[in-house]
Amino acid sequence: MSINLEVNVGGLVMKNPVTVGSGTFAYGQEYNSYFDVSRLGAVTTKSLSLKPRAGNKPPRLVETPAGMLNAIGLQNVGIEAYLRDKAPWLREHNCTIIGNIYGYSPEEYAELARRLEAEGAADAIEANLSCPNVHDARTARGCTLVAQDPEQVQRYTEAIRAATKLPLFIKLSPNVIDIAESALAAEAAGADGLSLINTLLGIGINPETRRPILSNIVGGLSGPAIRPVAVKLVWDAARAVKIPIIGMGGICNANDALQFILAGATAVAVGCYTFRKPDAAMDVVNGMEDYCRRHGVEKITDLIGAMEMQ
Amino acid sequence: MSINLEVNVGGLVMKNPVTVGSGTFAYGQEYNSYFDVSRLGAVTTKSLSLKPRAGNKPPRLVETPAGMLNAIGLQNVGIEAYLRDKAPWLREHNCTIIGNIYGYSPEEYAELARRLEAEGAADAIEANLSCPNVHDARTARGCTLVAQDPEQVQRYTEAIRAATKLPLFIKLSPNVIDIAESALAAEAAGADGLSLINTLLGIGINPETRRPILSNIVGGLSGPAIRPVAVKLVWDAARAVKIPIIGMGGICNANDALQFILAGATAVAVGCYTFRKPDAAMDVVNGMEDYCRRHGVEKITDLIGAMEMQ
Amino acid sequence: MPYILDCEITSHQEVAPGHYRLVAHAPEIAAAAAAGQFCMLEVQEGFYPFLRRPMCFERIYPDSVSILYKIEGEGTRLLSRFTAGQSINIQGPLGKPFPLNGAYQRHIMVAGGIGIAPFPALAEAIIAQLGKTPEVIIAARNEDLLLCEDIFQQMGCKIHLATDDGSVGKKAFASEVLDALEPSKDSIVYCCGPMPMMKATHAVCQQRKIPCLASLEAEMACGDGVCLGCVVEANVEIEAERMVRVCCDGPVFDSTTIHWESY
Amino acid sequence: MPYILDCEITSHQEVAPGHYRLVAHAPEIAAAAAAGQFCMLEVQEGFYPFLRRPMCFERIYPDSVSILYKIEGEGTRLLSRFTAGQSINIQGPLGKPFPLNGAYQRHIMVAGGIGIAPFPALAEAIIAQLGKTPEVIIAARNEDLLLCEDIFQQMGCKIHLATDDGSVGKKAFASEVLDALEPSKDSIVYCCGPMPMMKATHAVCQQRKIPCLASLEAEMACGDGVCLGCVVEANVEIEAERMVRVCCDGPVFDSTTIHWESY
Ligand SMILES: Cc1cc2nc3c(=O)[nH]c(=O)nc-3n(C[C@H](O)[C@H](O)[C@H](O)COP(=O)(O)OP(=O)(O)OC[C@H]3O[C@@H](n4cnc5c(N)ncnc54)[C@H](O)[C@@H]3O)c2cc1C
Ligand SMILES: Cc1cc2nc3c(=O)[nH]c(=O)nc-3n(C[C@H](O)[C@H](O)[C@H](O)COP(=O)(O)OP(=O)(O)OC[C@H]3O[C@@H](n4cnc5c(N)ncnc54)[C@H](O)[C@@H]3O)c2cc1C
Ligand SMILES: Cc1cc2nc3c(=O)[nH]c(=O)nc-3n(C[C@H](O)[C@H](O)[C@H](O)COP(=O)(O)O)c2cc1C
Ligand SMILES: Cc1cc2nc3c(=O)[nH]c(=O)nc-3n(C[C@H](O)[C@H](O)[C@H](O)COP(=O)(O)O)c2cc1C
Ligand code: FES
Ligand code: FES
Repeated sequence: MSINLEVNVGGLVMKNPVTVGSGTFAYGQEYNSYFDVSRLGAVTTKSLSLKPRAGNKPPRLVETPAGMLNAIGLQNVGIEAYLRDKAPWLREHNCTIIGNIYGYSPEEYAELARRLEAEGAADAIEANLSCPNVHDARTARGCTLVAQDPEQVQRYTEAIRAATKLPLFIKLSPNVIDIAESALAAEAAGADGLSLINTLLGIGINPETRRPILSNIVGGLSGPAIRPVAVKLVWDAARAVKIPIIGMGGICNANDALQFILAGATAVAVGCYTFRKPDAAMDVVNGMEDYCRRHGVEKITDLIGAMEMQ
Repeated sequence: MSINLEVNVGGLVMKNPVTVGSGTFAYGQEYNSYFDVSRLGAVTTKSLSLKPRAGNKPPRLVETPAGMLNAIGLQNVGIEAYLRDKAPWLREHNCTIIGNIYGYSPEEYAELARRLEAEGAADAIEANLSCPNVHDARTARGCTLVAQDPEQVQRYTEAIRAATKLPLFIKLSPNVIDIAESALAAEAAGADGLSLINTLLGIGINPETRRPILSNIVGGLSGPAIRPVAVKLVWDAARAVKIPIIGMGGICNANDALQFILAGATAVAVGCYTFRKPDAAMDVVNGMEDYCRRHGVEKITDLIGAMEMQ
Repeated sequence: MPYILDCEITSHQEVAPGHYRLVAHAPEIAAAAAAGQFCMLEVQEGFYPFLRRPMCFERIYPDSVSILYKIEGEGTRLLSRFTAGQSINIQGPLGKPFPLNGAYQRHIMVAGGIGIAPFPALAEAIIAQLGKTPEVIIAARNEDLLLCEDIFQQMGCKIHLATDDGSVGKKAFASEVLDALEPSKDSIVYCCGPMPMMKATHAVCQQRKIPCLASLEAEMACGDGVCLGCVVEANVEIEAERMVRVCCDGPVFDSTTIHWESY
Repeated sequence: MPYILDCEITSHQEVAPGHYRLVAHAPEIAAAAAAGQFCMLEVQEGFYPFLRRPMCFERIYPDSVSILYKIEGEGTRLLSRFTAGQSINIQGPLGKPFPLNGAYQRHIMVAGGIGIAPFPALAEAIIAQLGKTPEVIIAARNEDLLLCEDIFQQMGCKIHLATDDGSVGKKAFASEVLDALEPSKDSIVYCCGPMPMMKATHAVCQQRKIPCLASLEAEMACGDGVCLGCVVEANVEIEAERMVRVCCDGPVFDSTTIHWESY
């Protein structure tokens, strides 16, 4: 039986539904020594900003039960270095590229999207409207993330939409009461898809020193620990919107990934588990194919949102 | 050196800052075969409702990485059976009792609080305004929990406040954007303290059957997996209100508990880790005492909110 | 009163493909345990897996207990990694044992697959305490997965085999084998195995008006009656008391108390 | 190119209180590894702990590698439970090795505590590749915690001991011992140990205008340059390039590139 794993995510054709979480795969090349990264449905880049960024001071990460907190603070090479040094490698190696972008204003996002499209350096844009690590936790309170405020989501999405014809995915935050609201706002503003979830806000404190472990105090929680939360949010969003969803949060294997797909995701991203097992995303691809074979599923798209309820 | 572990939580004097999570310790007696439960700062009861409840259909629980999802649905013996069969045992054994209550209206909560006070069957009231397992996930959307809506929190708290002079704690939900809002609402309405966090919403799906694992589809995520999220929310709430906080979410040992205290909690509750290690709460008491000895801390209250920031 | 103890593993062997027997030195637990009860095992340190795993006692020796288990998922796979000499954390005994009633002449145990696990201990107890020798129906997918035959043979039990593929014994369901044994009012039945098999066994017993004790399984968090996670639906009029806990109201139930229609 | 392999543990022993040496059969990794590089170990299956643990190579043999480690927390405690014959998952080699420069006559290694770990491999490389015999300063809290003395003795290295409590060797900081050795412009220093000790060593080298290579530590998630979690502040003018990754820009850095004022 030949299995068709191809999915179309809002115009982006992926040969299989598996990409990687932004920030957990750098710019692709780094992990090519472990497996042929072009075999993934797509490579998602670290968030790119207009200027290179140094990010937060260390310590920037701490392990937690079945997960980790990070407060990298979007250290990245900047769009120019990406276009010059990173994108060519991805292109040469025939990778499908989801260019993840981060800006300080709708205009910056629009500019980033425009540059990526103009240079042919991405096949789709993922706008990170939900990075928890760019605020000072001492003073921040309430809706500090664009993705927490549906009106802002709409405003930002419209600006980016106007700047690019590439498939546009909006990356949302789990730190909301009702993900459907931000999902609907993005959809209304012309997004072609949603990426969720970004990390949950968390803190680790070292009782021995009485200090927060992260220099930024607050970090983003990722890993298998958050997977049930992520599946729930994907299910919520999928019932609210018509545009496709890239689901992520704690995916380690095909079984995890299939939960997202059954809950309504069209594609999935493997995030920080890659740090433990660099070829985890490839495992997911292979495991999905096995699953389909075992269950007589001819095309993976038959499983999207196929969770059965009594 | 003699260490003073006593804390006063909004009028409730606890001989040490350690209680248990409602629903993870039944009515106290069950775990007395493992250790003398009266040695805890307090025993918190399973949520009590006016009528006994059967709860949700099984399956009601599923293990997750470093945690578990539950959708018990507040099965409990009801207030009358509690007063008749459970409270006397707790009283005979000199347990300090936090009576956790759940109702369908402010009036029901008020009635429950009144009964507990009238019968001397609790030393403090914890009002669970945040149980995620009493709604039908198929249809529920948005602010389904009282604790997600500050106005409702205020209305419910006022009603319970008017019904009892016992110390009153409001148990809040982590499924919000800004915990400070619900915390402030509870404080304004006369709460003596806050309990946080209740469980995060989550879903588990079995790809083999394509069905949700829980009969209720959605359940509440607890355990070490959520600890960083809980510490963050306690920190947020503690900076917003003056009333004390009982912190919980994934506490397994004294180190975990101290994170909550350093973040601003006055007391802590050990929840589902008790299922793995029935005397975990006692470990926390002992470990806190050790810590204080090692660090020359004479009274545990010196550590409340004592996290140091650069 | 349950204990929680680190116990030395004295032997651990694969007894059939994917099936293992683990014997642990646990004098206190063994002394307190009775057939039908179970224990909760820590299969790895730390939080993976997060919960203990329930396993009933296959046999209860003076100073040790044995468990017989099947690799089902991650927890049991990790359990199978332990080697003799290592120590394992055991909580138990938990739950209610099989009640023993000398009024019956014929004691028939009906086991489906790994559901055989509690019966060696039960057979021993029936022999020792009631002076009767039970019969046992062992049903399994195929010959390789028929467990404990040797044990029951040594005890002198009459053994009835059934396999799904007919590779040995009858090609029949355990409940059909039971029916064919024509148990009458001097008989009592004990069963353990997959829900459909126990449901069918219950039906046979109902029809024949004989008592049936079923040992149930459910996902468990605490094993102590606290979490209310392990409930099954019972035939109770009062709505609020319909959910009974497998861990402490069971795992052994009079089959008439279970609301089999839900399963 | 790093490998990820299940490797058999050929020996595992406690060499000092709370300190262990683990040798694993890992021909591919050994063949690719150089002194100063490290590996990432899976200390338990599943998600506890979630991340691998970085450990540098103590020695690199033809078919195996050894690591020397101290029990620091849960991960290293679990690591210490492995027994010879078991297999452990190793990812490596990772990071940049110590650069070897034959222009210097005097090669001085300065180790604080478990910071000794990379130096047996380095000493061996200096002897084999440069034909020079390095000196080593071993500083530790007390006599019991002085590690690897025998190894350096066998290699013919000059050894300078220092302990915090003066129980053996000088009662002095490693950097003070270095200063007392009066290294001059024919000398190169390699150091590894706690940040304050490396900072002080760097200061001595600066003052004496000699090069110093420091092997740094940082919390790591990926070990591969991907997560950007392991950065330290470097002396880089361009703000955006100030954060360098210990895992792939290091762990060995020319000490002048590190912004020691931050530590
Ligand atoms: C009272 C009792 C006694 C038992 N005695 C035995 C025995 O003697 N021999 C034996 O082989 N098995 C026995 N089981 C079943 C055994 O506990 C499960 O097979 C085991 O927990 C599966 O764990 P896993 O991690 O390998 O599987 P996974 O499928 O990875 O487990 C995932 C989760 O589901 C739960 N789970 C999965 N299957 C079952 C099940 N059938 N029953 C309860 N929980 C389950 C696990 O506890 C875990 O929380 C018993 C169960 C109960 C309740
Ligand atoms: C490149 C490199 C090489 C190393 N080589 C050695 C060696 O040869 N021998 C040796 O004993 N130790 C070495 N370490 C330190 C070793 O990795 C830590 O002691 C170990 O990770 C602690 O883990 P734990 O779970 O026992 O401690 P915990 O304190 O429980 O660890 C908690 C978390 O902090 C991290 N962590 C704690 N201390 C350190 C540290 N000093 N450096 C990095 N991460 C830390 C852990 O990785 C983990 O994520 C090296 C570290 C690095 C970065
Ligand atoms: C170290 C690290 C860095 C990350 N950086 C980014 C980023 O730059 N942009 C972004 O949109 N998400 C970033 N994320 C979030 C991930 O892409 C992903 O949404 C999240 O980690 C959940 O998936 P996981 O649990 O599988 O890791 C980062 C996550 C981690 C762990
Ligand atoms: C099985 C189970 C049942 C629970 N029942 C209740 C309840 O009845 N009332 C309530 O307020 N919280 C209930 N909770 C929530 C806990 O009290 C606690 O807030 C939460 O589990 C987080 O703590 P933990 O991670 O330490 O378990 C329950 C939790 C679990 C796991
Ligand atoms: S397993 Fe907790 S009540 Fe039965
Ligand atoms: S550990 Fe991930 S970049 Fe260094």
